[in-house]
Amino acid sequence: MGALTLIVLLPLLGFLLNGLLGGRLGRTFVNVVGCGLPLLAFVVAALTVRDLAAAGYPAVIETVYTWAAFGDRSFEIAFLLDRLSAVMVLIVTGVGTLIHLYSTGYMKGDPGYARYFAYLNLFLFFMLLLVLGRSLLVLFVGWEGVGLASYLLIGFWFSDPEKSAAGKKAFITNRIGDAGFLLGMFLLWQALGTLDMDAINAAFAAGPVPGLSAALVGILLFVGATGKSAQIPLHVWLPDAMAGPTPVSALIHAATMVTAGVYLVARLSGVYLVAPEASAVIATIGVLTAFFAATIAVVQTDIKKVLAYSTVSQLGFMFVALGVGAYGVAVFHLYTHAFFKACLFLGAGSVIHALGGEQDIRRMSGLARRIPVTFATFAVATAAIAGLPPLAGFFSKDEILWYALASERGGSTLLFATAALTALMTAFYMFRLLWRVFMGASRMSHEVEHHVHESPPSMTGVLVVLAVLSAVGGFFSIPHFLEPVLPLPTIDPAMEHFHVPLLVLSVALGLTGLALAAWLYAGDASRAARLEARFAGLHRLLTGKYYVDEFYEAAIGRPLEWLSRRVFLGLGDRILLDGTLHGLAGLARRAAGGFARIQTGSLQAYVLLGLAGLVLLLTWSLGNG
Amino acid sequence: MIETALTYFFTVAAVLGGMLMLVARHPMRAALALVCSMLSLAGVYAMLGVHVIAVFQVLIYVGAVMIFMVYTIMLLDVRDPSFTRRWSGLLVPGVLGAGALSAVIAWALRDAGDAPASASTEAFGVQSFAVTFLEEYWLYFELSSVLLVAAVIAAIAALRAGGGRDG
Amino acid sequence: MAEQQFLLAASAVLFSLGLLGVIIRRNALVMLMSMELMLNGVNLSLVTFASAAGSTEAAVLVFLVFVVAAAEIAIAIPIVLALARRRGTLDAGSWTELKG
Amino acid sequence: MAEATLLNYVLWLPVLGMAALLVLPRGADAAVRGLAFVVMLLQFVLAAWLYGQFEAGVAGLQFETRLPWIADWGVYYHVGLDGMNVLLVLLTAFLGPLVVAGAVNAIRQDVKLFHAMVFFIQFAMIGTFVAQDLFLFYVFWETMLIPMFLMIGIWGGERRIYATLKFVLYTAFGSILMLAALIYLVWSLYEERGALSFAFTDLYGLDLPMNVQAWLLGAFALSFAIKVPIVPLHTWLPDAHVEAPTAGSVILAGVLLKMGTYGFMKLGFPLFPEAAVAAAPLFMTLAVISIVYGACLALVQDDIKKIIAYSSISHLGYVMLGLACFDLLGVQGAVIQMVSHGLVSAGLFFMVGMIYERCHTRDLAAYGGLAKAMPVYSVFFMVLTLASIGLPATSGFTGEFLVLVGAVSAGWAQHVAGAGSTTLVLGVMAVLGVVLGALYMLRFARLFLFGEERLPGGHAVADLGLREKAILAAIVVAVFWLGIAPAGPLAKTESGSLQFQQLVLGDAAGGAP
Amino acid sequence: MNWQAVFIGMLPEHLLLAGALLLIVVELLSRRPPDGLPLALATLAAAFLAALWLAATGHAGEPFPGQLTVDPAAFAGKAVMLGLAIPVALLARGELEGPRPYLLLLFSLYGACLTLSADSFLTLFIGLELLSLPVYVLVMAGMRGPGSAEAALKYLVLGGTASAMLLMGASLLLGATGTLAIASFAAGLGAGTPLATAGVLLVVAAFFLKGAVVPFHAWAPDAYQGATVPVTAYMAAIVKAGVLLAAVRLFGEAGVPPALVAPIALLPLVSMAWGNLAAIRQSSFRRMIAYSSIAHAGYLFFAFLGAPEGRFEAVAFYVIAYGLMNVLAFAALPAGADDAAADRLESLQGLYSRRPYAAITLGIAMLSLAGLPPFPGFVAKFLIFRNVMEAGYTGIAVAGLLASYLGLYFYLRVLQFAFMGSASGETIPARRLALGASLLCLIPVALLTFFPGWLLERL
Repeated sequence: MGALTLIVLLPLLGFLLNGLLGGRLGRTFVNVVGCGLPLLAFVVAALTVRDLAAAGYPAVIETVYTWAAFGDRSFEIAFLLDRLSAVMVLIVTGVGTLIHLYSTGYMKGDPGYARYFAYLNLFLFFMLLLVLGRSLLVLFVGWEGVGLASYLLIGFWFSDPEKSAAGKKAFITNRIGDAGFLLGMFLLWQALGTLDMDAINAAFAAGPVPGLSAALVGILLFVGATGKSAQIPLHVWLPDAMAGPTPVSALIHAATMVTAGVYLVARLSGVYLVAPEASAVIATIGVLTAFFAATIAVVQTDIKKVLAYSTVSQLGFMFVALGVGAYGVAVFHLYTHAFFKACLFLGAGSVIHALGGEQDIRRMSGLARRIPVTFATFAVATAAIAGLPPLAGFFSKDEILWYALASERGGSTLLFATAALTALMTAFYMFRLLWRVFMGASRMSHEVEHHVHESPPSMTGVLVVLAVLSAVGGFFSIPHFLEPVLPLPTIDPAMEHFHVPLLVLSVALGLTGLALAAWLYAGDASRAARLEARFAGLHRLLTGKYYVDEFYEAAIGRPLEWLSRRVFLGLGDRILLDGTLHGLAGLARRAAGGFARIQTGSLQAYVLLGLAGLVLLLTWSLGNG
Repeated sequence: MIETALTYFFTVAAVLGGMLMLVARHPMRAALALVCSMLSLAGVYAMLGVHVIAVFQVLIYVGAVMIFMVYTIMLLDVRDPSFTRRWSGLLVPGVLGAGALSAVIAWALRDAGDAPASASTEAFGVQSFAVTFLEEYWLYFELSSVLLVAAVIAAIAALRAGGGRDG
Repeated sequence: MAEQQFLLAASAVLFSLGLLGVIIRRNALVMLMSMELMLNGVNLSLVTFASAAGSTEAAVLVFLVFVVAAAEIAIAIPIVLALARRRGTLDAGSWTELKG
Repeated sequence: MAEATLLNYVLWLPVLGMAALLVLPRGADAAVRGLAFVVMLLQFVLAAWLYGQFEAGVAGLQFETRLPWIADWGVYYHVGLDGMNVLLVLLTAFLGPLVVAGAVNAIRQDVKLFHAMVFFIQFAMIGTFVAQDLFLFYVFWETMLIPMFLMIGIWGGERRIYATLKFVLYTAFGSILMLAALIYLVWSLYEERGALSFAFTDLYGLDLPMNVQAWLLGAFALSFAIKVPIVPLHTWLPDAHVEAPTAGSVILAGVLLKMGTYGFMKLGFPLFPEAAVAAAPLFMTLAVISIVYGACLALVQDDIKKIIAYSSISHLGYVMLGLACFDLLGVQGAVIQMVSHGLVSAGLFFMVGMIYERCHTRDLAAYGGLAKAMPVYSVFFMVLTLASIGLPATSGFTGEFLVLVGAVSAGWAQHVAGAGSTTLVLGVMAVLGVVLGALYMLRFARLFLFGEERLPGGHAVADLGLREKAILAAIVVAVFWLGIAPAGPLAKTESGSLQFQQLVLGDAAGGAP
Repeated sequence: MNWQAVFIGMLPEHLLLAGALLLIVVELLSRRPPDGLPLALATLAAAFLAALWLAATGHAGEPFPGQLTVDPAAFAGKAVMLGLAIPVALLARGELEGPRPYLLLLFSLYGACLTLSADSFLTLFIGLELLSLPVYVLVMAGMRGPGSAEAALKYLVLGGTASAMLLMGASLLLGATGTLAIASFAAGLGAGTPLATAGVLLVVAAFFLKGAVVPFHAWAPDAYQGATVPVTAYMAAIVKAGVLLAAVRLFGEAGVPPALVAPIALLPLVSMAWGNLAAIRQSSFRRMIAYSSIAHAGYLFFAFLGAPEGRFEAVAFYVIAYGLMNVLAFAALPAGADDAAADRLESLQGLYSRRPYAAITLGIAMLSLAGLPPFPGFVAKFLIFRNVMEAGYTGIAVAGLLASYLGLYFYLRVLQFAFMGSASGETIPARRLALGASLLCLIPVALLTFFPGWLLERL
């Protein structure tokens, strides 16, 4: 068994052990298996990547078996390790392991403890399939698998109908995207006869593929990505997905799974490089998502929802980068985002944990002193996401803004301006969060305040690690590292000299956001309240999340229900089909009744009947003959 | 010539007798009408030269069957409603149907051949017929005896069943 | 009209009259007589053809018809009598216990 | 025991079983169950062995037996395995012992008759699959109605009479037209060749004018479509499923419905290739309508059995789609989808039966939060639900994926070649149908397993027992086998799919894409 | 006169007659009415074996040239009827008393055998009369309800009408062809003159009436319902077989000319639909079977549309299968089913739980009558419709198949009562000797199910 297979299978083993035996063998066993195996996977991955580095990062392909074969075409189950998947594997196993560790503290005492770790391991297994798969098929298996794990984990506390509904919504929304993904995949298969992504890239790089438009394939695959990465119009599931345990939100709905779409597009950069239309679509969707999600985040009051919309927004940023051809930059942001968003979510988890489940930021304040470690790490991560130098987010976001402006592959001022505005809002809503939760005087009741306590070391330790990574992660230049596989777009020469001003602007945006938040939410946040009152309509629109859910419900959900219940079931099955049947049966019964009436019992009538038959026979045939 | 005329006469009489039977109210009158009709037919047969059949017609039909019939009628209660109300409810459709039937059969018979009605009276003389019957067609003689035995047994069984247990 | 056709037409009429009698007469005995009339109609046609063709066979068939007619009546009368006794009427139209 | 005749043993073993049942005294229920289980297990073992021995990549029949039956008419007792039926025979034999095991608690009345009927059905179904003579096929095809009629009618629910009559009358209607077409077909063969024969291989080569083909295909297709069932000929299915006992539902969903799609594959399309090609858009349209319609109806059902029943309509729509696109992947996918649906829906019906035995209601609203009360049950249920949705690594995915690949790529190829876009549009719609599949199954799972714990009658229920676990585990293993490593089964069925393709499209299209 | 030919060629008839006469003598000699069953059974068995032997050895002869000739097909047909009569006679035990019913049975069979050897209308006529006359009386024999005599009269009057129609037709054919040999019918079919056609149609109508084809069917439901179980079985199985086999002989090698196809096909077609639909609402088992027989008469007369060569095979196979199924069904009925109350279908409720064997045989009979495979009824139906279709009448065959479909429901309804109803407490008594009768049917049914080809090759 090759190393890649081993990496993938280790979490699966964890899932099986925990799933089958975990409930019976106790917490220690669950911990050892649940955290140990992902850690082992991380170690193996790190060692493999080290070997790879020593060899100068050749693409390693490991074929496991043939899934299905048709003549000379076949679906192989194979893994591919190159620079891109190396980054992803390390993020997934690394952050994954950290979050497993964190969970041992966070989930302590939960009756579904073993089940939780089983699910989490299952998630890792599928995520690794996703990032290591050589063929789109394997990627798709992982893709759907992480969706499943996400579904299970969102609905982890299934007794709450809302939570299980959120899980279902996530799954369904993803499925819609998957339909596009599948279509794209089918077209590729049809035209190329292979789903191996390296082969696909190569084929498109070699020139136009006969009978297949790269733009179409690109857009279809991107539809899949919008589902998984919560882009407009399929973004609605992610905020609801916060129903799951917070570490899950950190791992799946912030750091790893939701970035799968980004990974997909980056992985298939060969297609998008020759499909400028598709790239334009991606950039547009990305920036719109980033912008609108940010506006919603500004008014959210649930700590996790703020982070969720922030995630959506940040993913939008990544797609902007993808849309302008800066694939490496998108992965760079993915990478930094994994750290700081995981840190933020886990920090939020720590806050929630400290407050015994409270998630509404309006009932939080002044927590900085009570839970200092959490506060410190949260602050670092906030600064990182806001793009304050020299934290990780600064580098990645700056590069995105830069390429949005200057890339020759679709960069534009409008794109840049929207992105910049979004960056400003990002800084604002993040600092707003920080302010409301940690700063100011305590507004909590004594009882609650009494319970507030710092989280156990298993949790704070992870927070610290992630905070450090958020702080220094930016110094490892992913775009540069990935350049051999994901070349960066050329820069519009006219924009060359705007690079330095842009750096300044970027920093300024972050600081402005900080200042704005500090000003508005200083003291009892009365300024913010006044502002809300002033723009009540806008505020309602934003807190209502642009009523997209309601729109979907009205435009799709209810019509579908109506169609199914009234038209298909009522009219179709009951009236038209069964009605016809029963009508025919009734007709037969009526005919039978008619025949019975003819059979009067009177001998004379019988003879008359015979006479009639005789006359009929004779006249008919004599008339014919 | 007179034979032809008689043939027509007897034929018309037979048909009239049949009609009379249908309209006669009392069964006894109907039976008499039928006897008339049968005797007329015997006349027709005789005119056609089929003397044997004419004889049988008188002997078997009139002599045996109709006597049996009349005897039965006399046994029965004449106050029975069926004696006073002739027609069933099917008079009109029945007449129409029967009319149509006779018309259609007659139409089919329209070119039944114009051979003279009495070609070879020789074959139907009593003697020659008897000889032929018993030499060539004795099988039917035997079979009719089997039939009659069966009929006798059946009649006895019917009497027994009809007169026996009843619900 | 040739004599033969006339006779045959008469036979058809007699046959039809017999059938008609079965249909329109209530009295069961008259019905039986009508059946006899039907057979007589047949006989007439048989004899007509027989005499035309000189077919002894047909005459034998007429003889058989006589026998069968007698046999039928011998069986029918007890049945009718049984019914008349049981139902108190000879009206065949009222014997409608079996129907439907 | 000569290997070549082994298939006959598989086929006739149930008949021997019936004979053995006659000997057992009345009331010896345990003995009856034991005997039935052993016989069924033996049948499965033999079938599995046959499957193992079945050589992949060999065109034509294996384990063939051909004996004159009605020699005057050229009717032969002709059975054999080929790529089209090998997997279905295995599936049928696989479900046999499970059905017997699943009926231990559910069937308490007329136990002997019940098992005799299981044997009977098993015999008729396997016979339908292995028959290579049209007359023999029809005999098995129709025979199957009898035990099914009794099974639903005797051991079914409240409206069982209505349901079973509807089932039989509906199906028999199609069959009668098929009979007419069959006679006509054989007569045409006689006209052309001067010899009477019902052999599939002889009939395949028949050269019929287009309008005749269309009529005959219509008659065959009606019969098969009712059995599948394809919307709008489906209304018997929900009733039959709802009223049938668990064993009946399992057999119905597990195998019986596949007889329809198998019919299309083995007979309907290959016998009338030109008409089939011409009518393919129609069949694909109906398939897509079935997919969507079935899914939509499953979405609004309140009866747990009806949900699965309507889901069957939807899932078999994929099979039809795969067959009617005539693409190798599509056809192969259709075969796998048949088996997959057989496993998954059988498993789900088993599960519904298990809960029904405990709670005595099928009303979805009466249930909730089963995951807490019956965790093991819920895990199995979830696995089967996901397989039904077509999650990768389950058999459902293999089937759906290949079907959709086939349909869309065939459609795209036509589109690019300028031969119209109907297939493509339908393929795309079918892909969207995948979403609906998730929608109704997850709704089901959410209301059934999740939410507040709520059980009919409020009393506690026991989780699955060992017997029940074993049944479901067997199914789940098979589900994963087909999901994770379908290459083996696909290799065995490839010769059949290629033959199908070649028969329909002619020699030109044979071989790999 | 070739006495040997007469002796051998009419051996079954002779045996029947001898048995009947012996029975009369025994009755006359004994003080109390003797039990006719053993002697009747012996006679039937002897006659059956004789017919079978003659059929198997391929005996053909002309005992009375131009009047009565025999061939292997005729012997096969006789064997069918005589063989079916054995279980029917067994069923009579307990229903009919004394030797007379058996006597009537033997005479009726004598007539049935005659019709199959008929070479002229005289023989055919007397054969049919001899077949029918005893049955008119049998219908009212052993009657337990007031309807029996009514049934007998209805049968008699309509039967007599049929005889008259047959004779009328024969006489017209005589006029058209100058002969009363049955070949005149075949000649008349082809002649195309109005006279011949009218003759042919009158004869056909007579056969339709005897065979109970709509609209000449009306006597059948009443007669079947009014008669006792063995007599109903006799009418359904043997009388129908006799009429149809005689019709096959009558048609001979002649095909139906295209001009006559429509009228000849139409009435059987209507019969199928009518019988099958009217049976739906019946609550009397025997009446339901009567309607079923009306429908089956339709199938059987369809056989005449097919090519002449296949006709005998089709009809013979059909009447064997059909007769076996009817006897099987009647054997499964509970004893006392002659009472109107016990004749109701509801009295079969829960039959399986009380008498599983009877329920299963009844079920097999119903399914086979419905024409469902694998039972012989299917092969029979297949054979007929195949012949029709091969003759080129595709549309008619399809319409016929559809009409046959309509019958499925009421057959299944019987199964529904027998298997799916809950049993009321009382036990259902089995009829005497029913086991023997049903075994006598079941064995051939099983053989025909698994090896229909064996019989088809020999017909």
